[in-house]
Amino acid sequence: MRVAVQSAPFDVGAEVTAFTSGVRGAGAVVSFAGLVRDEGGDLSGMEIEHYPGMTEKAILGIVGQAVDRWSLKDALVIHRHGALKPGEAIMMVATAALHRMDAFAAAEFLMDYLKSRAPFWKREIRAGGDAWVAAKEADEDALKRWE
Amino acid sequence: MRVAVQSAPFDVGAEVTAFTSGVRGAGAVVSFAGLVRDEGGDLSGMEIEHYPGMTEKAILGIVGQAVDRWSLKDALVIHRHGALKPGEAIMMVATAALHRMDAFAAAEFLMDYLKSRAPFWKREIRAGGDAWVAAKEADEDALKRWE
Amino acid sequence: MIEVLYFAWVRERIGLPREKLETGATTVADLVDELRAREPRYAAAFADISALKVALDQELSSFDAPLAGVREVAFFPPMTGG
Amino acid sequence: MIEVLYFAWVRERIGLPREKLETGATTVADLVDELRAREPRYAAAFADISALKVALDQELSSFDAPLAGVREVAFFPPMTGG
Repeated sequence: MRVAVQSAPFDVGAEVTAFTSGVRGAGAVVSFAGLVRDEGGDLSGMEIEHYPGMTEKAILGIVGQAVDRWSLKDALVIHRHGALKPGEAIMMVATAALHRMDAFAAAEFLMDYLKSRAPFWKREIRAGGDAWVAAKEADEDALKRWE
Repeated sequence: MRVAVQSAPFDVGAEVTAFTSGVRGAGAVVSFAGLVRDEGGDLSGMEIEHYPGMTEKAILGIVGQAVDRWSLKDALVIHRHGALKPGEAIMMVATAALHRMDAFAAAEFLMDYLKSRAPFWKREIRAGGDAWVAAKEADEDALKRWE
Repeated sequence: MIEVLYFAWVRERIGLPREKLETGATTVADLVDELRAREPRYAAAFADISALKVALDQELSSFDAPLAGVREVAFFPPMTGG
Repeated sequence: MIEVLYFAWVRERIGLPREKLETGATTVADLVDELRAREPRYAAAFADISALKVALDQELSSFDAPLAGVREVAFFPPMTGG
């Protein structure tokens, strides 16, 4: 189980390979990657602020919950902060379990949590000016399915 | 959109990297990989039979359905046949969409379909003898959520 | 003339992967009855058709489907891919 | 002595990322009232606390939580990670 909060870019596929080869006895590996969209050239980048100290601790806590709830063999979360360019990976999760349903459910749970409960704030850099991304009600609602 | 049915091993992470870098404008990429378990050394390998001719056509049909239903930017399915060793990837799917919910739903839909509707048959090679894997009722039931 | 394919344990019980047949069967079920009557290994393979699936010209179908115009029939157990 | 942190547009409105404060506030809400009274930029940042979240010693909390024993209070808008 690994959580990394970093400003450096990372390669999603290379992380999936390392994660998969490090897991023993899993039958299912799910990965999710969130990418900076370019929105037809309108979006020139993104700045992500976070709360050092709280961030990794908060994510480790939720990863631990996911590992217990779905009997995961392993789990990985990488989340960037700082300046990002269109097409770059913002973050990823990976989960490994005996069966696919558990690996999928745990990955979706981690994503729903990271969207609304991990202390990150995105700012979009646009031709028309910069703006903080507003939280979506749908993301808050998505968390309710795990209660 | 790419479907490959092959006997050659493949690297899940390398495929995720290629898939991700080939997609334009996606915000979410989900991948799933099914691996041969070793079950504590009891399982020494797997043989997968398929129906050449029908296999790729059937999978292409269902990938097309997924692309339409969830407005996917792209989708990928790779499925092996022949002899496989523990730890090797049996198959993978990858989906790319604007939003995470669509990418997750489409990947789960494709997996549910591949489990019960694509013409593959698994045979497990065990110390105690070989045996065809029996279809699971849970896999048939899983398909119903997409109706 | 119709081509009949067998996969997985259906293939093993019958002992061959495919064969060409002349048949007067009008439905899949009729064809299964003809095959069962041929030899015990066919009777064994088709003992319980609720445990089998059938594809006509590489599309999943059903045992009551007509065979008119069909060139390729495949019998196999439920799929276990993924 | 308590350390107060601000993130995202809360930080921008107040104009600084963190500060140390002496406070007699017993709850988060009391602390917000004290801050609002200091200067218009604080009043602007805390105009609508339903648009804000608070963490006490790096754990998400609520505006009616007591401050006794707390060393670090952070105010920020709803998170938008992932």
